[in-house]
Order: sequence, then C-alpha cells, then structure tokens
Amino acid sequence: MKPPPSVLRITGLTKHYGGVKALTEACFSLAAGEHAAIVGDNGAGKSTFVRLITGTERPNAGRVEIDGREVNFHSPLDARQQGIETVFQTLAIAEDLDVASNIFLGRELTYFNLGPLSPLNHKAMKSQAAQMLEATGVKIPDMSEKLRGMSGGQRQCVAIARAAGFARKLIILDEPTAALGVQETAKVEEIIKGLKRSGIPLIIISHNLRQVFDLVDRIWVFRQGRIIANRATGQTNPEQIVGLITGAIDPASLPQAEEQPC
Amino acid sequence: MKPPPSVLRITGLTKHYGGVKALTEACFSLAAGEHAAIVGDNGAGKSTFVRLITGTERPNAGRVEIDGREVNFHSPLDARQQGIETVFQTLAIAEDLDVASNIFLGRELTYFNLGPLSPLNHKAMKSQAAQMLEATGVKIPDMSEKLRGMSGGQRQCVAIARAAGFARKLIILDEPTAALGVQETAKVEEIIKGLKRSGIPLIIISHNLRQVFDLVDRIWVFRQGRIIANRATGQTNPEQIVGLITGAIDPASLPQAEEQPC
Amino acid sequence: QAPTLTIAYITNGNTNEGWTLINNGAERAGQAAGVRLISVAAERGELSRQLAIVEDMISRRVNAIAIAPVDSAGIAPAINRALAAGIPVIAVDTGITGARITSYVATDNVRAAVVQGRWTGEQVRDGDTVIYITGDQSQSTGRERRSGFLQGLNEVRRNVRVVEVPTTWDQTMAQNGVESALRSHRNARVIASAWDGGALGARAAMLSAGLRAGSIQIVGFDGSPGGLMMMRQGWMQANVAQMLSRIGQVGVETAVAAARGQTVPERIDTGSFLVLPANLEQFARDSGVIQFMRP
Amino acid sequence: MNNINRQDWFGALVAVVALGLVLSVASPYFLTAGNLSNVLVKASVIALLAGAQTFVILTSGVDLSVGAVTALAGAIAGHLMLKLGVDPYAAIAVALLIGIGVGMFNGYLIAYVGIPSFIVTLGGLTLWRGLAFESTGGFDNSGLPDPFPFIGYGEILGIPMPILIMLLAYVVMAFVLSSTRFGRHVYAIGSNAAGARQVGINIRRSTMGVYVVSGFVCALAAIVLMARMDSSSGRMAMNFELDAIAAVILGGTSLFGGRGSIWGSLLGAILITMIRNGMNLLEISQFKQMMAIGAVVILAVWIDVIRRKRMLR
Amino acid sequence: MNNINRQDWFGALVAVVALGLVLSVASPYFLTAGNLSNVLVKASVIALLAGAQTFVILTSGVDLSVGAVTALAGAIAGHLMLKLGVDPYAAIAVALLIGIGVGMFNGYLIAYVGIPSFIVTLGGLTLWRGLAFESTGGFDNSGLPDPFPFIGYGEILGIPMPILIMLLAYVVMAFVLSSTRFGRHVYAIGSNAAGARQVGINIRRSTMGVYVVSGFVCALAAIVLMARMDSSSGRMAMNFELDAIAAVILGGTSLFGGRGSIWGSLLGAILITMIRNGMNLLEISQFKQMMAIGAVVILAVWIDVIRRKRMLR
Ligand SMILES: Nc1ncnc2c1ncn2[C@@H]1O[C@H](COP(=O)(O)OP(=O)(O)OP(=O)(O)O)[C@@H](O)[C@H]1O
Ligand SMILES: Nc1ncnc2c1ncn2[C@@H]1O[C@H](COP(=O)(O)OP(=O)(O)OP(=O)(O)O)[C@@H](O)[C@H]1O
Ligand SMILES: [Mg+2]
Ligand SMILES: [Mg+2]
Repeated sequence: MKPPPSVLRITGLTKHYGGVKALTEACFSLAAGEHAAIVGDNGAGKSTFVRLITGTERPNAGRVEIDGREVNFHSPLDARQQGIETVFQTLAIAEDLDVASNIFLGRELTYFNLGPLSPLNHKAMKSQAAQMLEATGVKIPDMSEKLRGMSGGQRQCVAIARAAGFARKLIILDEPTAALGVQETAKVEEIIKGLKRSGIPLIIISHNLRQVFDLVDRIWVFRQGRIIANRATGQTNPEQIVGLITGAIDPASLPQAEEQPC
Repeated sequence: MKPPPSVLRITGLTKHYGGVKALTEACFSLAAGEHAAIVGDNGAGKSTFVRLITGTERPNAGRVEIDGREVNFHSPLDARQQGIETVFQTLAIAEDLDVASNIFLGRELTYFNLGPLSPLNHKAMKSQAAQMLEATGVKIPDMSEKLRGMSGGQRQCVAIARAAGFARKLIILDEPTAALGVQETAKVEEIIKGLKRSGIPLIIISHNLRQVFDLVDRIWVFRQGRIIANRATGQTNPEQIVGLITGAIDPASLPQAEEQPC
Repeated sequence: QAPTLTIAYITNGNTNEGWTLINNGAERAGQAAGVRLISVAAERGELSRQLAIVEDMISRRVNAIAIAPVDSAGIAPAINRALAAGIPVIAVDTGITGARITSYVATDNVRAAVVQGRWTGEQVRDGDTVIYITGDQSQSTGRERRSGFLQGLNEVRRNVRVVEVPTTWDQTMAQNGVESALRSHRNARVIASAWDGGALGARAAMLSAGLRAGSIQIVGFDGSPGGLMMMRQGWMQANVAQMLSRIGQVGVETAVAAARGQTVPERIDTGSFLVLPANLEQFARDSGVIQFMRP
Repeated sequence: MNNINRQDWFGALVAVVALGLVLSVASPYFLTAGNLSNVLVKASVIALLAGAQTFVILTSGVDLSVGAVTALAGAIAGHLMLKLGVDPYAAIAVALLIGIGVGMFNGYLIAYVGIPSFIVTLGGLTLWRGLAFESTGGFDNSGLPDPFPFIGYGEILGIPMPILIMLLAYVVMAFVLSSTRFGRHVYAIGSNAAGARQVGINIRRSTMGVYVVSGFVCALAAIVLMARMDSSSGRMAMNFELDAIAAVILGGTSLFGGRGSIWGSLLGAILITMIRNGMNLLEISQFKQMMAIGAVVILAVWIDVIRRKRMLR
Repeated sequence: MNNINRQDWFGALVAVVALGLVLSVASPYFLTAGNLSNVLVKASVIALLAGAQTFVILTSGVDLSVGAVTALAGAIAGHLMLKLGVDPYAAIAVALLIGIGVGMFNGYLIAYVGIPSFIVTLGGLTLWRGLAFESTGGFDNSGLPDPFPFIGYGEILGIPMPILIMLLAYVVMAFVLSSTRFGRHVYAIGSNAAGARQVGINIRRSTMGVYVVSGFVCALAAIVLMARMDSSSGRMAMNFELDAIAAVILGGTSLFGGRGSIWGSLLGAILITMIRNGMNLLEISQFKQMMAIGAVVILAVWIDVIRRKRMLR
C-alpha cells in the first residue's frame, strides 16, 4: 500500500541557541487531513519546533517540505501565504488593539484593494469577529476594549478564533486550551473536531493527555530536543505515552512497525 | 462551636473598569491552614480578585482583613511585607534577568545590609535558586541564561519556585500548572501538599477540576464577576461544581448550611 | 629656503552667511600667503570641543593659531598653553579674556552697533516704537550689539519704546517674534536686527502681516549677501556692514606675520560701514560680497 | 467608551484652551481677529513634522532627523531655484523626492538592516544638515519665485495656505492611520512587533513605509517653511525635532508605541506654538522665556496625568 | 556563555579599536605620546554623562536634561566663587547638591506623579539652562581658584585627574549596577516594570534613585568640565545630552531598558570622542565634518548589527 501523500514532511530539523540544544535532528510528517499531537516535557523543544516550521525563526539545519516541495520560509509571512495558521504559545496579539482588529490582524477586510492603503471595512470585521469568537464560547463584555485588560482565557480565545477562521492548508496550535475554562475548552475541542471533518490537517501541542487521545490520530513524543517516538492513538495508551515522555520507557523497546516513517 | 479564626476575610470587594464589571461585592474567607480553590469561567473575575487582594490594583469598594485586622494595601510591596506571596497569571518575571535573579527578585540575598546598596551574594542566590527550582521538576539547561528564551513551562516554574520559597503567611497561585507538563504538574502538586503540611494557607485558581478536588479543602465558584457559592470538597462533586460554573445549577437551590459564611 | 609655515584657523562652528564669508576670507588669505592652513570648526559651537581642537593644534606644533573663540573666557586656559608653547594666537571676531593674546582682529561690535542705534534714532520721533531683534544674550557678541544699539538710540532719542524680540541667532525665532510684536505694536516704525538673518525673518514677518516693502524700515547688521539683497529689493533701508571677509583675511594675515616673527598690533579694528541704498552697489563691489549676490 | 474625555488627546485640548484663556487675559492682542489663525499658521510647520513623527513613534521608533531633512530639502530646493535657475515646480518636486529618498534610506537601515532608529536618525541629524550646508556653500537663498509667495501668504476661501496644506496633510494622515491596512499595521508593530511579524504582517515593509511618510511630510514642511520665511538655508528648522517629538507626546501618544492618535499631535503642536508665541506677546526676556517654556511643558502633562488618575477612580 | 564577543559592548570595543587604527594610519599625530590619554581626558565629561544616562535608560527612561543640569551646577558654582567670593569647596558642595536636587525633582515627577521621563527632562532641558543663564546674567566666570586647576590639569601617579575622577565614578557605578540590590532593581524595572512592582519591588523609590544618581553624576561632570575650561557659564555642555544618549546606545544598551552595561557606555563615549577628535586631526572642513560624524555613528552600529547576525548563525 502506498502511503498517503504528506502535507508536511520535516527531516533533520535542528536549532541550537548558543550551547542550548533546543531541537536536534527532528523528523516529522503529517498526512493529508491528519490531526497530530505533539507531547513532551517542559523545555522539550515543542514550541521551538513550531517557530521553525512557521518561519518565525530560521533553523540551523534541516529540510521542510510542504506537499512534497521544499519550502524555505524566511518569515511567518511566507508561511501564512501558504495557508498555514498558528496559535503561538505567546499568542502574538497586539495589546493596544481591540478584539476585531486582533482577529483580522494582517488579514484586514477592505472595501477594495489598494495594497497597503486599502480602506478598512470596520463594520464587516466587527460583526465577523463577534461570530468567530462565539465559536470559542468565551464571553467578552465589551468587544471594543483593547486586549490589554483582557483575561488570560479571553486573549487565548482571540488567538484561536483568528487561526481557526483563516486556516486553509494547515493549522498549528501551541497549548491552545492551557488558559481556558471547562466550557471554553469543550468548545475549542468542538472547533478542532470541525476542522477534522472539513479535512484541514492540524498539529496540536498539549500537556493534557485526555484531550490528546480524544482529538488526534497520531501522537509524537518530544524528549530533550529530540523526537523520540510516534504512535497512532489507537495503538497506544496514556500510560505508554507518559512513560515515553518521562523516559521510563525506552522508545527502542517499542515495535518499530507502528512508527510513521519520515 | 466557634469557627476557626480567619487568616483572610474579604467583604464587598468590587472592581469596575469603565463599564466592565470585573468583580462585584465579592465575599470570601480563609481559615488558618486552609487550602482553597477558586474556579470559574474565563473572564469570571478570578485574576482581578487576586490583583485586588495583593495590592496590585485598588478596589472601588470593599474590605480586606488579615488575621482580623483591616489592611489597606497600596502596592504589592505592602502585601509582600505581610508574608503574602503570589504567582500571578502574567508571572511577573523580568525577561532580561537570569533564573536566580528572577527567583530572588525583590528578596535578594546580601552579604550585609546597607539598604538598597547592600552588596549581593550572587553565589548563595545561585545555589539556592537551583535547589528551589529542582522541587518543581523542571529542567533548565543553562541557569545563567536570561528568561527571554525560556519555554512557557520553564518560566512558570521560576515564578512558582519563587512564591513557594518565600511564602510565610499566605500563598496565592493563579493557574500555576496551566503551562506545565505531566511530570512538572505532579511535582508542583507535591509542593502544594507540602505547604498544607507546614500549615501555610493557600488559594489556588485552576481550571483543572481533578487537581482542585485532589488538593484543596474548599472550592469557591466565581461567575460573571460574583462569588456565587462555596463548597467543602468533601460535600460536593465535580458535576455539581461544573453546574455551578456554567450556571446549570442555581446556587440558591443548594443547602446553605454547608456554605462558609464570610 | 624656509619650510612652509603651518597656520591653524579654528572657527566657532557658526553656520550662517556672515561666518561663511569670514571663513572664505581666511582661506583665501591662507592661499595667498602660501602657507599650509589647517581650517577646523568647533562643531555646534561647543566650547569644550574647541578646547580639544586647540590642544590638538598645540600637539601638532603649528606656527600660529587664528581662532574665533566660541566663548571669550572659556577658551583662555587652552590659549595660555598655546602661548606658553610659543605659538602666537590671533583672536578673530570675538575677543579672549584671561590670556595675553598676540592680536585681536575684529569689528568693534559696540561701536558698530552705536551707528545702527543712531541711524534708527534719526528715523523716529519721540514716542515711537522700535522693534529690536536681539542676538543670543548668553554670548558677548549678542550683548555688545544690544548695548551698543541702545546706547546709540538713546543718544539721539530718549523717548522711544523698544520692543525686544529675543532669539538665539535663529531666523524662524526672529520671524515668529516679530509677527507677535507687530500684532501688539502696529505703530512700529523701525525694525532693527542684531544680525542679517534676523532681518530676513523681519521681512518674512512683514510679508505675513501683509505689509509692503518700506512701510516699516528695517536696519540690519553684518553686510551679508542676504542683507544686501534685501536692500537692493527695497526691504532694508540701512545695514551696518562688517568687513566680513576682511575679518577672516586680516586674521590669517596677522597670524602669518606673527609666525614669521614680525610684530603685529594688539588690536586691529577691521571697521564697519553704514550701507545705505545710495552706496549699496559700491560697497558690494568693494567688499567682494557681490560675487555671492544674485544679479 | 468613546467619551471625549477618555481620549488620549483630551489633555492637550484642555491645555490649549486653558493657555488660550490665560493669554487672552494677559495680553489684549491675543484674541484679536487674526491672531488665532496666526497661531495656526505658525504651528503649521511643527504640526507637519509632528504628524510625520506620529507615524514613527506609533511604531515605537523615533525620528530625530526631521529638522535636518526639512533643512536639506528646503536648502537644496532654494539653491536650485535661485542659484541654478531651476523651475520652481521642478524644485518642489526635487524637494519631495529628497524627502522620500532620505525616508527610504532611514527605513532601509532601520527595517532591513536592524539599526535602532535613534542611532540612524541621530546620525542623520548631522549628516543631512551637513549635506544641506555643503551643497549650498552655507549661503542663504532669499526672495523665492512664484508660487512660493502664494504658498506662504496666499489664502483660499479666507484660509491661509499654510493652514490649508497642513490640514489637508492631517486629514490624509489621519485617514491612513485609522482606516487603512497600513495604519492598522503601524499600531500593531508598535504594540508588539514580534507578534505582528508572527501573524504574517510584513513589518519591514510597513516600517519602511513609516519612514518614507516621515521624509515626505518633512519635505512638505520644508516647502511651507521656506515659503513662510521667503528664503531657505541649511539653518532652517534647527532644533525642530525636539519640538515635534514633544508635540506628539503632549498629544497623548505613547513614546513606546502602539497607542495614540494623530489629532493629538496637532493639538500638541498648537500648544507648543502658543507657549512660544505667548512668551513673545508678554515680552518676556530670553532667559525667562527658556525657563517658562520648560515649566509649561511639564505643567501641561502634569495636569493631564492628574486628570487621568481622577478618571480611573 | 560569557564569551567576550557575546557581550553587548563588544561592538563598541571593536569600533574603538578599528577607528583608532584608521586614525593612526591617517594622521601621524594621533598616536603621539599624550594623545591616547588625551582622548580619555576629552571623553571624561561625556563618559560621566553617559554613565548617568545608563542608569536612566536601563529603567527604560531617558534623561534629556543632563547637559542643562551640568550647565546649571557649573554656572552657579562659578558664579558663587567668582562673583560672590564663596569658598571653592563650598561651591563644589553646592553644585553637587544642585545635581541631587534636580534629580529629586525629576524623580518625583517621573516616579511618583507619573509624567513620562521624556517630557520632564525635555522641559528640564530649557528650564535648567534658562535658570543657569538667568542666575548668572548670561555672563561667564573664568579663572577658577584652587582646587580647580588641579582637578582640570593635575595628575596622581601620572594619571590625569579627569580620567581618575571618571574612572572612579565608573567603578562605583558598575558596582552599584551589577552587585547591589538597587542595581538589580534597575534592570528589573526596565525589563518589566509592572512585574517588578508585583513581586514587591519599590519601583517608585528605585526610579527616584536613578534620577538622583543621574543628577549627582551630572554635577560631578560639571566640576570636571569647568575645571578643564577654567571657566563656567550657562552655555556649558550644550547639546551634550544627545552625545550621552548616543554613547549609551553605541555601548550596546537597549533604549527600551533592561539590557546593557555601564562599561559599554564608557566605550561609547570614547568612540564618540574619537570620531569628533579624528575629524579635526584629518582637517576635514566644517560642513564635511558634520556629514562624516553622522555617517560614522551610523556605520559603527551597522557593523555591530551585522556582527551579531553572523554570531547567531
Ligand atoms: N531564544 C532562546 N534562547 C535560548 N534558549 C532558548 C531560546 N528559545 C528556547 N530556548 C530553550 O530551548 C529549550 C526548548 O524550548 P521550547 O520553548 O521549545 O520548549 P517547549 O517544549 O515548548 O516547552 P513548554 O512545554 O514549557 O512550552 C528550552 O530549554 C529553552 O530554554
Ligand atoms: N484593566 C482592565 N481593563 C478592562 N477590563 C478588564 C481589565 N482587567 C480585567 N478586565 C475584564 O474583567 C473581567 C475579569 O477578568 P479576569 O482577568 O479577572 O478574569 P479571570 O477570571 O481571571 O479569567 P481567566 O480564567 O481567563 O484568567 C474580564 O471580562 C476582563 O476583560
Ligand atoms: Mg512551549
Ligand atoms: Mg485569570
């Protein structure tokens, strides 16, 4: 059986900060429509991995392929133009702007196109933003307030609404529900399931194993800057994953056949 | 039976930002040695509550008593001088300083006291910081790096280590394990249990009900800027708490006898 | 054959037309005398920078120094060290106090300003108003011109209201100040300026008040190309001209002479000249300013 | 919550009105027919520079070279017209091109090379003024040909041209900032440059754009200023950069970027002009003027700070 | 990771060495016996002001009034000694008290009232200089009594006094910044003022302290400067504030606070002095000098930026 074509294929991705080896020789792949999770200890290199594949930072070495073609992102702008949307752990919001402006940041709706001088369609952005935010379940008393005063969960929902609303090719979520309440988490998980149904591939980073097993097809385990194993959700269990994360289980002891090659 | 003396008693605490009613007439109390949890939706006013009782912001109205005496904190400095330590949701770390400096920020170890010009004891701070951080289980490859590059979990552990190490009277944790991995979360829960054994009262804000039921004596539910109910952990269950948070259960329908008055 | 002399010409960093002419005169004199002229400026008119330059020149053992001091008193310690090292020092345009310099070449600002004040006094009657655009009062040049002007004016007319517009030798400041002054003193007869740039500002202020050339008389000070042009166009009725390029020229010539060991006079007044429309073209030609004026 | 007294620029408005009242009590000439429009005319150059500066400061940069660029554009345009006989309209075009060129130079070094804006424009402060002097030989050029007299002193519908040009520029700048994609990105960059980059904003191009706007508006200011002075020289607009920055901050824009509005800068420019102008009306001596100007600038913001604190209670 | 070439100030060091080489090749006079110590003597006043400025900038503030405070302290001390016959040591004490007083004024308005430091010190820029002129009537005072000649031109162990005073001040300032509680809080405030407040640092007191240090060091600089000039006046140290800030930034300190070191500022001050000094040695004409200085300032940072980018690869 020929494997389904990879949307994203990464080989040998490496990033060192001075003496800190944040990521070493990472190798990863994502099939069309697949939802994958990345798990690992704090400082294992998960966010670094995200920053590298979105062009936020340049790797020391490695190759990133999208739809089988090598890409070389010099900035997140390149990634966005390929239809990749991301919720970064640091959220990337402008605290001095209001909710609608943040949701449409870099993708502003305009009346007509004059390049950078296109006149903004404030009204459309406001109403669409309210709609997109509603899907996350968060309540924001005054949408025209700046984000500076908003609660941690409110900010996170703004970033999620933005990414979920614009993703075409791939969506990457770095601990999206970390700051969310019970209801909001459930709603965001609904959104993710919706993306699965519409066939948009997704990578989620999460420390919540219940969530991971609920949502994704395959789990990739990071440990000390390396990708040490990956397992289809159906062929593993939370105990095994915890063992891999903590190092209690040696990845070499697992059957190699179930690994997704890359 | 006379109720045990309250370490912290709060009545009528109110904070409005312009038209946004972040907190209205909050009423709360904490007995000596008690560990309490605060739960509620995103934007329910939990962090606002913390900012008010630590003096970070001034309330519009309300009264805060510590050990039965009214206090009027004008700045977090006043709270700290009373032995109250806090992990804020925004962490309050200086990104340009290294780990040890952040842990001892505002409580620097010195060789002898010359007020602000006291000479720092760098060595002692470094070794003690390493020790305090170890308790959180986080791995930091290079302790002398600035916090700017650190991962979300690493930063959060620095803030936790700081608060846990210096709390004397009361410790307040605003979503302390939100960004932590499985291992680190377990370690931090260990720390909290240790604080319980040494009789230091604690308030924890968390969206993780499993954690809340594991750790605390009493749960306070925030909803839309009000404290609508409180329940001893033994007399309630996760379903009831979720019902209270979402509004599915009317707090008035619960037996009032179990409420902690304040 | 004697080795070529090295002369340092250190100017004060002023960038207006008057100084451009003085500096041009100095450089031409250097070429004419066949000496090596090191021409440097104290950037932004800062005394400590000029001190540093003098010290550099001492360590380079130049044969003489011609200097336009930024500050009469402050430059003295460096000048004294230069003199002690056997280097003759000629002050150009601005004097030096606290050092026995070899020679001082300049317009006598007070005397020239007295002429400006007298001319102004002759144009007005008792009770009239005169606007005076003041130079920077933290500098001796500004103070001397102001006191000379007031002295000359009072000699001729006692009862004149003088409205002062303080500036730091800045044309826009002068213009804004005169605009305000014209508003509250519509009856002003004469605008006198401590330098020609201020007179340009006065003209612009009159333009913006909708006043025609000559409806208020303007008297300048400097004899710079811009000032003389104004007179040619009828905007200025008198100008107390310094012999600008002559100041620089004589300054360097005196330095060369001193370097060759000749004795030079302690004070050389390069004089001033009251330019009026009648003698304007003559003066412009004789002083050489005409080459910088548009036809 | 868009009450007028919650706007960043409300403090500047109050200060302008208060100072206006003080001056009209102190000097009978302040409220005369033309003086109010006169204040606006005098404010026009600083207002233009402050408008340009607002774009830069909103991105959390600073442009110390605005005065020098004004001098460069003005001095060269004057030199071209009067010494080399170039057509005035061509000279105006050259001035505007110089402004754009310097803006591109600044923008390139700041946005693409990554040199702090403070250094690039501090260097520019002496570099461009030096170039202005060098290329005119240090001489003034006075008596400018048409259309300069009209630009400086003409009127359309009773509104003096400098005010008209300035207001027109402000309307365009205000529109760009509040209602175009570029304006939105300016605020986002000042608020969180790394975040703006992460969501895919081309922060380099936008930053470049900001300095080009600044250079262009400086050249516009140069044209107005030389028309007003009926002359140009390398000494034009000396020290205007600090006044322009002060106007922006008096107008309520944060020096750290991301927060503020352009209309505040206009009010700030008017405030600064009134302070300087008022001193002349009151015939205060040079040294006392210096002291008073400093004190009034501090006082204006002091009152605003207290007002904001009150409002928060 | 404390390699020397990863330090913030490494770029300034390279620039100083490179410019030194260029100058000694270009001009035979640069390396003459006394010239190197001469450069240090000349740099001493800017270095002191840059040191003071470093504290302020590390808290993400800015002090535009350093030159004016220097002038105020110097002018009044000179006036007291020469016009009023006050004892020189008493006059020195008064100068230092003036520095501290202005620092407390600035610190109060910035830390306790909450006015942006840019505004307070921009106002101070003219306020204090105006006061300096006003109180001396704009006149100079020259020919200072002992111990000024010794301070300006004396030596101890062969080291000129200005260098000695400056280095002593730097050692103390470096110790305070790196090894005291106050110094640590300065960095914390610049890095995250709200966070520093939340962990219980008295950010108001520390901020106040920073401006007092700045005022005091300015007064110290005034004493060195007037001793070197053997005179004092209200015009002293005109425009030094931009040089001081430039020195700090050339030295690798971030204008946004929290990052940098004081030794970098010393290197920056030396660099700026060498640039200005070098132009004189090379006999560059006035206008070309202006251009060259601007260009070299930009170039120095440009090279540093490229070096850092290389390092990151
Ligand atoms: N810019 C940087 N400079 C220095 N070290 C860095 C930098 N960025 C990341 N690191 C280090 O690289 C390692 C990986 O960090 P990363 O943020 O990828 O972890 P993570 O897996 O996302 O952790 P978490 O679950 O806590 O978010 C950490 O040890 C971190 O300190
Ligand atoms: N400075 C402020 N200005 C305006 N609104 C504010 C400000 N601070 C908080 N709010 C509003 O007050 C409400 C309560 O915020 P708070 O941060 O206390 O929520 P929270 O319960 O901590 O939420 P989360 O679980 O998401 O952290 C929110 O609606 C928030 O937008
Ligand atoms: Mg992470
Ligand atoms: Mg919260």
